[in-house]
Amino acid sequence: MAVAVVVLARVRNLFSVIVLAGLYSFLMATVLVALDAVDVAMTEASVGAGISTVLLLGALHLCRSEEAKPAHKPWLPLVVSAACGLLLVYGSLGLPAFSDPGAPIHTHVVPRYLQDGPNETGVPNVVTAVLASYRGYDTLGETTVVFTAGAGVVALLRRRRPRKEQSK
Amino acid sequence: MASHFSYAVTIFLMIAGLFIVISRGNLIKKLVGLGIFQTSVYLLYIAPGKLIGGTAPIVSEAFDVYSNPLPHVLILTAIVVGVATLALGLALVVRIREAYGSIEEDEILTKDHEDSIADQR
Amino acid sequence: MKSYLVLRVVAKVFLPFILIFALYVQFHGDFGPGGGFQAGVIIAAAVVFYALIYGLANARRVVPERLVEAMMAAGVLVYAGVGLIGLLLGGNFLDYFVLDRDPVHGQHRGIFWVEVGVAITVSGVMLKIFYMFADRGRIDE
Amino acid sequence: MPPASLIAITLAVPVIGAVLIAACHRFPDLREAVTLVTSALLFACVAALLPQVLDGARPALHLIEVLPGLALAFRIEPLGMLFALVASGLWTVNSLYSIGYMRGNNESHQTRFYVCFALSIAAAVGIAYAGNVFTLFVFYELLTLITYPLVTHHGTDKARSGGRVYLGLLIGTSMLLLLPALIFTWQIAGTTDFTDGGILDGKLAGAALAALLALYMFGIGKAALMPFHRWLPAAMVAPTPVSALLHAVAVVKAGVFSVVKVLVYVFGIDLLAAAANMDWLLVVAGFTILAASVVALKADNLKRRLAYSTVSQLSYVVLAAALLAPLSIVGAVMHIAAHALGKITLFFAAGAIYTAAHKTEVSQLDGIGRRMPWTMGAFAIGALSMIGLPPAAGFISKWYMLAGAMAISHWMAVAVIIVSTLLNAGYFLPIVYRAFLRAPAAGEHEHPHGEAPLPMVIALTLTAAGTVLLFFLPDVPLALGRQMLGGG
Amino acid sequence: MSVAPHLPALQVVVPLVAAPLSVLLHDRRAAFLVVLAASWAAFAIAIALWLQVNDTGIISYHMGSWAPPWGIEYRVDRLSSFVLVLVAGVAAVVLPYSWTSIERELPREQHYLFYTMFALCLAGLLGITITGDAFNIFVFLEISSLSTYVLIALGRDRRALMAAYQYLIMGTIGATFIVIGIGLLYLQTGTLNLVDIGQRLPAISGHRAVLAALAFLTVGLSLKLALFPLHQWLPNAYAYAPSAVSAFLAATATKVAVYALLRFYFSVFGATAVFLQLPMAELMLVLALGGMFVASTVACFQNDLKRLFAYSSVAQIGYIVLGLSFDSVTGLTATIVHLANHAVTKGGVFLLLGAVVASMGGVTLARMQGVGRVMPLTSFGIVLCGLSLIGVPGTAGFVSKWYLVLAAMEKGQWWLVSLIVLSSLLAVVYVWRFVEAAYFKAPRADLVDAREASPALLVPAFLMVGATLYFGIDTSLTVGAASQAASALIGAAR
Repeated sequence: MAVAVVVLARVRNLFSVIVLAGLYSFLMATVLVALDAVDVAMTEASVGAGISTVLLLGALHLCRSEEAKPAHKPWLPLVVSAACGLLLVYGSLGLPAFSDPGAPIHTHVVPRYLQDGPNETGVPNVVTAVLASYRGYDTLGETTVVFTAGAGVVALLRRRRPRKEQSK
Repeated sequence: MASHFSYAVTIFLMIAGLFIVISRGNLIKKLVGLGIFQTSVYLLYIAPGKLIGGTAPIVSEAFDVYSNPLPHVLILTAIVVGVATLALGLALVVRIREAYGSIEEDEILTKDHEDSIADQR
Repeated sequence: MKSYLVLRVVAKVFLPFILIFALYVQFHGDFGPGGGFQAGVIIAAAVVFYALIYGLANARRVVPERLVEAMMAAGVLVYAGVGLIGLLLGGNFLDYFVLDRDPVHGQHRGIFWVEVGVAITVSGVMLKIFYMFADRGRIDE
Repeated sequence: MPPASLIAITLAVPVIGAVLIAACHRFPDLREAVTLVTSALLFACVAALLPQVLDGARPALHLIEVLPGLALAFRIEPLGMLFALVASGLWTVNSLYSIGYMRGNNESHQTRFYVCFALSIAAAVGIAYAGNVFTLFVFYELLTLITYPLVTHHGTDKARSGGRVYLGLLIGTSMLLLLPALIFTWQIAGTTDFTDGGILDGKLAGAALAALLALYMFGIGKAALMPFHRWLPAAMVAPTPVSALLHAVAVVKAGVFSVVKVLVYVFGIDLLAAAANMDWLLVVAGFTILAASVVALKADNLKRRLAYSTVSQLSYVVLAAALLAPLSIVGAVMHIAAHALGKITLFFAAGAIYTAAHKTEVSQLDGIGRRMPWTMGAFAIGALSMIGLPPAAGFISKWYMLAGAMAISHWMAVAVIIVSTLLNAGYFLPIVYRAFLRAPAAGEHEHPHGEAPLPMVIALTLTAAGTVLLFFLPDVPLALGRQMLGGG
Repeated sequence: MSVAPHLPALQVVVPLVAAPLSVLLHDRRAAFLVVLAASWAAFAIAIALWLQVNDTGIISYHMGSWAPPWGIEYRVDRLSSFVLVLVAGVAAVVLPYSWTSIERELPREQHYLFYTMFALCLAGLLGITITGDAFNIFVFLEISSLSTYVLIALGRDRRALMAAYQYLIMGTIGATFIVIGIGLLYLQTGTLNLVDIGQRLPAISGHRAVLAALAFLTVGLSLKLALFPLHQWLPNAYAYAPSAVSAFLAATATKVAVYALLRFYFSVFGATAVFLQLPMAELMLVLALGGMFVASTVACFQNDLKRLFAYSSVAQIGYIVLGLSFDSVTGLTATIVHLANHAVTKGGVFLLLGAVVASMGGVTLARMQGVGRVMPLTSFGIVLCGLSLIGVPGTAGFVSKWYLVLAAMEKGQWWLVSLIVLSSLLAVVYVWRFVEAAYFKAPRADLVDAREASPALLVPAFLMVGATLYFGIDTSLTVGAASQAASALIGAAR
């Protein structure tokens, strides 16, 4: 995965960039499966590897496919992102260790979801239960985000031609 | 440190993504970088939710240890938001391409500058 | 692409399965991985698939722009509607307990409809976006 | 009528007047009529309050609480009474004069001119009646902003740069120094009400006191203490009626008025006399007096010379007040009135000369007195008042100041006053001399001219007469001055 | 069923539902009416909530009747209700304006989408303000952000596209930072409910992760609220967006981000040792001063008035954050009061600039020469708002500055007092550039016969101007609410 990213950063042919991005998403998806996040993995596969790639390719064939050489040496960006990384490293060392059952995220809110979730909602897939019921409002927001994106794309890309206004 | 390996990965991806976004001048590539940057966050949330020996949080009699479902939910949302952003971004890029005939940041900015000068008369 | 007879036939065969799979993902989401979002994506993918093989025009005839745009909105409305019904039945917003005499059953029903809403919007949006990009492409060429 | 509502009316009259003026800008005659009526009405309203104040009453009006504990409130005490009287009274005369001037030089945007004029008078009255520093500050800023269009009336580049200096200095000083001073006062005293004997007694001492005093003295830029005096000459680009009323009376007097008011009612004379070291203020004021006089001596442009004379005359008031001697403070109060009458006369004359003869430089004035006897006669009287010679009001105010200075045997002040008197004579008498005793320069009779339009002549005669009159019966200002010190 | 107990939900859901409806209706007039109704309803609801909070105290609403921290909670306290009223109010004024304004600026078939986006943006901003759940903040942040990008991109000028793209990049980075911050908090506390986090955070042993979370949230939100030096996206965005959008964003978007910042600082981190030890105040102070002076100075050299006032916005945000940095009740009061005051002032300015665009086709100083003669009302309004930016007494700006200076004095920081008043003099400079162009120059030959804008534009604009003056004279509303909210926040933090 890391390799994919590094190459991706260096390659300048946008087509291969996009393919790499797709590959990267697939890898990500597998990792997610390994982490028991099946729903997420499924979504990531369909979205990251599927839709995103399609979109990117679609956009690409409307645009030029070669990236110009970066004009200046990217020292500043490197520093900035490195700084963020260091900060996160610093922070992460303060976090509970990997797969530590005693970590607050396993002890505080979640237990109720796992124990009572199925009985309260009648849905064994706790992810779905939480998604649609406990935190259903988030999902409404999420749906709205999707809707926003759709309407936004329409607003941006609709042809200013009567021919396209058959919807009117 | 081993116990924090997952964080290390996350952080590496994050740096890489952020770096691509900031340093690259090509609008599409920026968006790709942005995507990676966001993806790094997925791991940050999901990885700690994993319990070794646990299974996917689909309750049944067979198992008693499950990974933490809450991060999964959050990340589902995050993914959706990510793709929504990507779609909008690409739509913008297409329009920009049509308006400027280029998708290289600095070329476009120089054109912008010319426009602003033109405004003055 | 019109010439590839094989493709067209294969497609004819496959499309129904894809859609069925979508429905499976949609409704089995309660028990296994999957749910409205993934289902929506798959439905959209199916249509895109159709469009790629039979051409955009035909796809438009099957699934007209206007319908797609309506779907985008309808999904959100369904979702919010479930919430508002919750209100009308005397619960809080998005309260599923009140949707049925048996609260658990109510929950189930609420989740079901909500997922449907998600699926509709997602598939609608994905399709719309696809159409939009496709348009641009065709006209630029 | 209850005094409170009378105050409200007094403030409302000019505003309503302004609206009416704007309403009938199609009919110049009607418009000017409205202006005259409004000014007369305003003067009447102000005068109506005089007797009560002389009897020791302190009419007050609480308008609205802007911030918790900070209200727009008015309270008329003797000094404010006097200032209001002078401003509104002279506005009546000035409106008459303006009509002559604006028409005589057929200026543009006359409606805007009259509207802003009315509003600025409203602001001036607001300052005069202010019951606390906050209210004073609000109207002080308003006055600056409203007079800006008047200063830049001609809209030329010269006017614009003049306006920049004007606004920059006045807004700058008030925002930078006065506002912090105000907030600081409020923070330590918990109030900003003008109270007999001051509000800071026992709350402030030493360096902090001196600092606050400095903030106020320089923050009130309208008092034109050096080095913040440049706005006044800059404002001379305005049409003469503006220079006459606003920059000889309303605005500048608002400055010195605020200074005296802050010294007496915020700090309190006793506190200052006990705790504060006033010498630096005396030095600054004295320096301003002398320096400005010297500049005036060298200035050839008549209005510029008058402007610098104003700068120095204003510092008389500051100096006299800073002496903290009762007599000298009465003198300061008196001088606000005396200088107002004298200086407006001088400006009227300058405007009349400009309108009739289109002359702006002193050196062009040879023999003009024969063509414009009234104008130059009035000018002579004004000059006497400035110098401080009988039979002009200036004599009395200077007399009190000197007396006060001697009473506390402050010889530096005495010296300053005497020297400056000589300087005043040095830059005013030559003008009078040229006007009457010199023969007109050659080529003068190409374009013969007589007096300025009648309204102007009437106006300047009136003010000149007023100057003399005030010499013979100075009771009202003096009474008000004593009232202020007597407290109550 | 009675509506009263469900107002918190309706506050957001009403505009949120209006958006898809207007897409379904697919007609500009119908869409306009729906969204108009929604925004006015939202305003009414906001006021109702404000009154409720004032007499019953904090309102907590459980989405789906799931008690927090398991479900999502809506939480209305003094501060959030204040911001709700502000946002909804501005929307209620700007929307009628947009009907006429976008006539000229957008092709007709785009209008119903414009209203959709407007409704979504409104819903998003309200959602951020009212929610009591960390992740929910992110979701609604994205709703508002995405719609904002689109709204900006709808501008006529092609530069609008690039502005929108840059904002999209920076905005998304900011949002992702916020997610990381929230994630870090979640990993330590296991909960997403703000109150819950706030209660469990102080108990955390080891401050590293808390610190990281604080840092990421600060950076992310600073990007959103355009805190110097993270403001680069703002000037272009405001300059090239459609006028109505510029006005709405200038008045609300950054303000809501500030609200979120306050929320996190005082309701979440307030009690943690990290927050108390870190020199956050000093940091904020420096950035605020940087914004106040650098941005104001840059503003003085702009020739496009929209850009000029955009930079002035960055400077004003400096004031807002400055008040926050005092970490005193007076300082916070200044911050919150200035939220409202600056919102109405800037809203007014941009609405009026929109009117100028409508009549003169642009707002470059060159074009606007003599506008004082051509459009007397409009330019007078702009001057009034300018005075408020300067902080002249009798305008809203004066009140804000009063409290800032007071807060600085309480701390005995005289140098700061002088800096505050100095920076307001910079405002004089850039405002007067407009005044001199408008009143001392003759109109351009081709624009002499330009007309004053139509009442449909002027009435909403002057509502804002009126508010600017009103809040400068009667401050019982703004200052009253602000000081209560401020003391509540401080109380929660201590």
